[in-house]
Amino acid sequence: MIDKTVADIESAVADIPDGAVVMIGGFGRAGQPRELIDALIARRLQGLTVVNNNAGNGDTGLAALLETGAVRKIICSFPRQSDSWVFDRLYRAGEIELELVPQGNLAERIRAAGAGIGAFYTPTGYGTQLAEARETRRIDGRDYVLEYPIRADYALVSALTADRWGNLVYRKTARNFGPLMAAAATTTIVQVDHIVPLGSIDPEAVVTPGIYVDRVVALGERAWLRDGEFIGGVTVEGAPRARDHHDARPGGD
Amino acid sequence: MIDKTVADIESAVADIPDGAVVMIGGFGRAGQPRELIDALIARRLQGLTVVNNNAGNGDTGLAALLETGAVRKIICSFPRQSDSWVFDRLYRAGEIELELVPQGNLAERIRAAGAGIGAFYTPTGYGTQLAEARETRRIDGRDYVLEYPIRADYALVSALTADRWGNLVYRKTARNFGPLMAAAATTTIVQVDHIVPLGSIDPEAVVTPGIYVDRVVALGERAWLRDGEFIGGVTVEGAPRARDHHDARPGGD
Amino acid sequence: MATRISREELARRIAADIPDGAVVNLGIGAPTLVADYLPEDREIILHTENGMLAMGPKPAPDRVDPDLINAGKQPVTELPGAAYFHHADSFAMMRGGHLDVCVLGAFQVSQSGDLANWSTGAPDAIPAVGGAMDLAIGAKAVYVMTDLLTRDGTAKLVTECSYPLTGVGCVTRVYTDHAVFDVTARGFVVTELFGDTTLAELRELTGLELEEAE
Amino acid sequence: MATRISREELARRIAADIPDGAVVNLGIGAPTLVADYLPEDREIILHTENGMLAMGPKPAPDRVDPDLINAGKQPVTELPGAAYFHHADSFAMMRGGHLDVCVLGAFQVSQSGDLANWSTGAPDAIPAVGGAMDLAIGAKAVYVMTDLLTRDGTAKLVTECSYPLTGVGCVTRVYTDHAVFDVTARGFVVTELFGDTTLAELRELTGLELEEAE
Repeated sequence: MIDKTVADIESAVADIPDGAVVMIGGFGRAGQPRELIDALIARRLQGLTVVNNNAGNGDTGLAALLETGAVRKIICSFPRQSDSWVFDRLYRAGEIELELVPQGNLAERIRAAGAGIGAFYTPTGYGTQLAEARETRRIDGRDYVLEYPIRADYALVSALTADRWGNLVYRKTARNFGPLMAAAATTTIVQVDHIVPLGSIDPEAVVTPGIYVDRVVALGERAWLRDGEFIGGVTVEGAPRARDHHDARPGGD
Repeated sequence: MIDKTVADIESAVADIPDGAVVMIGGFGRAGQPRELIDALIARRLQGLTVVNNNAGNGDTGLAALLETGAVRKIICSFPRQSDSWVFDRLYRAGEIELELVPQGNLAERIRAAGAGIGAFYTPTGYGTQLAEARETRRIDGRDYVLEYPIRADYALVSALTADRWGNLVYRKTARNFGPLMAAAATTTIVQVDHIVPLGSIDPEAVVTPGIYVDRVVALGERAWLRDGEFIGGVTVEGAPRARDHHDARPGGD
Repeated sequence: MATRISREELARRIAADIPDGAVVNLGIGAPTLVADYLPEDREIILHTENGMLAMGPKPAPDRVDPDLINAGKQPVTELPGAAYFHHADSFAMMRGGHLDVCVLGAFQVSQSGDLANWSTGAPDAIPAVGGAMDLAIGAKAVYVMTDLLTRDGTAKLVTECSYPLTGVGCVTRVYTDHAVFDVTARGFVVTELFGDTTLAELRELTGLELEEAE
Repeated sequence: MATRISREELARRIAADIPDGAVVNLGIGAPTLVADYLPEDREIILHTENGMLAMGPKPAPDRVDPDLINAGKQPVTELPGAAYFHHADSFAMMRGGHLDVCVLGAFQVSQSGDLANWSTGAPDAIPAVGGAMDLAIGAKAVYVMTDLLTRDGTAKLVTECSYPLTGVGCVTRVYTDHAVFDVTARGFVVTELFGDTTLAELRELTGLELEEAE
C-alpha cells in the first residue's frame, strides 16, 4: 500500500543533508511552506542552495532560514524588496551567493528539470545583462537565449489538500511554483491543511499527481479557512487582523 | 462584452482557407472534434497541413477529410493502424506527405509553440532515424536532439464545457492534445457539449483558460452522457451499442 | 513649462486605449492605477503573472485572503470567469504572445523601443528583476507609463539606454505626463500632446528628433 | 528444445518483479497482459501516456466510455486516486524519469541495451512510432517482454540491432519465454532460466557470449 503520510513535520525534513539544493515554493505568503521552513531551520544545516522566487521577507520563513547562515547560495528572480533586510545584509557582506533569473525563465527552467528537457531557447532576457554569459540563437527571425534546467534534491511545497498517494490540489494563487518544484526535485515534501481519503480528490482537478510527491504532512486548517470555506479576518501575511474602528461594535470581542 | 459563442458549426470553420495549417485534437475517439471535422470536410478545401496524433481511422472523421484530398501533409506520431486504409492508400500513392514525430516530441513541440519557446533539447529520438537530420547535443552526460515548435493557423478542439470567455474543462482522457493545440494556434475553435454561464466553471479546475480560445460552439450532450453523468450504452467509438445476449431481458427494449 | 497631466489622468488615458475583450497585465507600481480607470462598458481581463486570469479589485479589509494576491503581493479578488494556473503556465502565456497589452514603468526607453526598467546599474544596488523581462518581450502591445523626465529633469526617452536593458526593441508606445509617443521604425512619433505642450518643447526636453504623427 | 513458458506465465513473471507502490506503463500489445497478473497485495499505479494515472481494468460492455481509453485506444476504467492531464504533462512525466517501470515489446534488443521495436525498416512499410521512443528513454527501469526467437527462429537478442532503433542503451532487462536477461556493462547476463533451458542452449540460439549471474 502506498502511504506517503508523515506524522509530524520534523520527520518530514529529517534527512535533508548539509549542502542540499532545496526548492521552496510560494510567492509572497501564498503557497509558502512556512512550517516546513521552520522545521528546516531547526535542523541547523549548512551550505544549502535555495531556489525560491524571492530571498525572504521580514524576519520569518525564508528570511529566518537565511539569518541562521544555512544558505550558501540562492537562485531567485526578485531578492530586493522593502523588507528583504536579512538577504540584503548577507549579500552586501558577501556571505551569500545570488543567481538572478528572470521569473519566467526560473519557472521554465524548473519545469524543464521535471520534464526531462535538456535545455531550451527562450526570448526572455535576450540582449540583457542576465543573458551575458549565455549562448544565443536567432530562430525564425527572433533572438533567443539558451537556458538549462534547475534541479533540486528536495522541494518543500505547500498545498491545500492531499491524499495518501500525494495527489495535490492547491488554493488560488498559492499554486504558483508548487507543481513545478514537485516535479523537479528528487524528494518532494508537501505540507497541506488536510489529507483526505483516496478517491476524494476529483481526478479532473488534480494539479500535482502523486507521482511527483514523496511525503505529505497535514497541519490542520489555516486561520482564514473554516471547513474549506474562506472566512477572512487575517492580514495578507495570514496573521490575525488588528481591528480598526469600522469593526468596533458594541459588545463585540 | 466578450462572447466567443458561435451559433452553428458551419460558421465556426467558415474562414479557414486553402493551405491552412490545422491542428486537430483527439486521441482515438476521445477528444476528437468530430463535428468540426465534418464541417471542415464540407468546406472542400485544398492543400491543408494537418497536425494530429494519428492519420485517421476507418472512413469517418480525419480519415474522411483525407479521403476528399484536402490534406497535402500530415504531422503525426502514429499513422499506421489496422483501420488507417485511407491514409495508407494516399501515402503509398504519394498523394500525401508525412512528417513522423515521436508522440512526446509532438506534444512538446506543440507546447513550445504556445509557450514562446524557440526550440528545445529532448532525449526522445536521439540516435534514431527520426532524429537523423537534427542537431544533437550532449548535456550533463546525456544526449539530446534539438526540436522546434509546431504552430498552426487553426486548432479544432473538443472539450466538455465552455463559458462565453472560452474557459474550458475536458472529460477524462479526452483532454489529451486539446489544451496544447488551443495555445499553439492563431485561431482556436472549440466544440463542447454545453456552454455554461460565466462563473459556473470552478477557477481551480479550468484546464484551458479562455485566453487561448477564439470560438466555442455547443452541440448538446453526447450519447454516453445524461445531465453530465456517464450512462454508457455506447461502443468505444461512441456509436449505439448492439445488444448482446447478456443484455436481453424479458420485456426489455 | 508645458502643462502636464497627473498620474491619475495618465492612467485614465491609458485605460481608454485598452479595447473591449483585451487581456491585460498591469506591472507593479504606477501601472496598477490603470485598473481603476478601465471603462465600465468594456470587459477587460486582468492577468497577474503569479498565476491568475480575471483578477478583481482589492478586497474589503476583513476579506483579505493570503492565498489570493497579485504580482505585487497585494491582496486581490476573483471575478467570475477566473482561472488559476502555475507559474510555468502563466509565463508561457506571456512569452507565447497571448496577452494583448501590458503596461510597465520605465527608467528609460530608447528610440528603437529598448526598455530599461529593472536596474539603475548602480554598483552597490541589489539586483531584482522579477517578471519584468518576461512582460517586456511577451505581450502583443507593450505600453510604458512614465513621467517624461526624472526628478532631476533628465529625459527618460533616449537615443540609447544607458541603464541595463529589460528587453530589446519591445516597447510599442510610451504614455508620459507630457505626451504619447509611438515607437516606430523611424524612432519616436508623437501621437498626442497634453495641455499646451508643443513638439518643440518635447524636442528640447528630450534632445531627440521627434516626428509628429501624420 | 528447451522448455519455454507461455505468454501468460511470462506476464505473471514480470508482474512479480514490480514492487508495491510502483508507477508503471505497460506498452501496447503483449505487455498489457502484465496488468492481469499484478499481485493483489501490492498497490501498483498504471500510467497511460494519453493522459492518466491509476488506470483500471476494462469496463463491462455497457459501461464503455469513449472518453476513457488507454494508449491502445481500448476502453478502460478509473480507479480511486486517479488523475488526468494533457499530453505534454503526460510525456513530461515519462521523459523526466518519473515512471518506475515500463514494459515494452521488441523486435530486437542489443547487448548494449539498444531497443528496436517500432519499425522493421521494410521499404514499403508505413512508419508509425507513437510513444515508443518516449517510453524507451523515459522510465527508470525499461523491461522488454518478448519471445526470444522470431517465428523463423532468429534471435531477438543481438550484438547490434539491424532494425531502426527506438532508443539507445535504454533497456534494463529482457524477459523472454526462455530466460531473463539483465543488460549490463558486460552485455547480457542471464539471471533466470525457465524450465530445462540451459545457458549453453541460449548461447547457441542467440550466438551471443552470455554471462550467467553470480
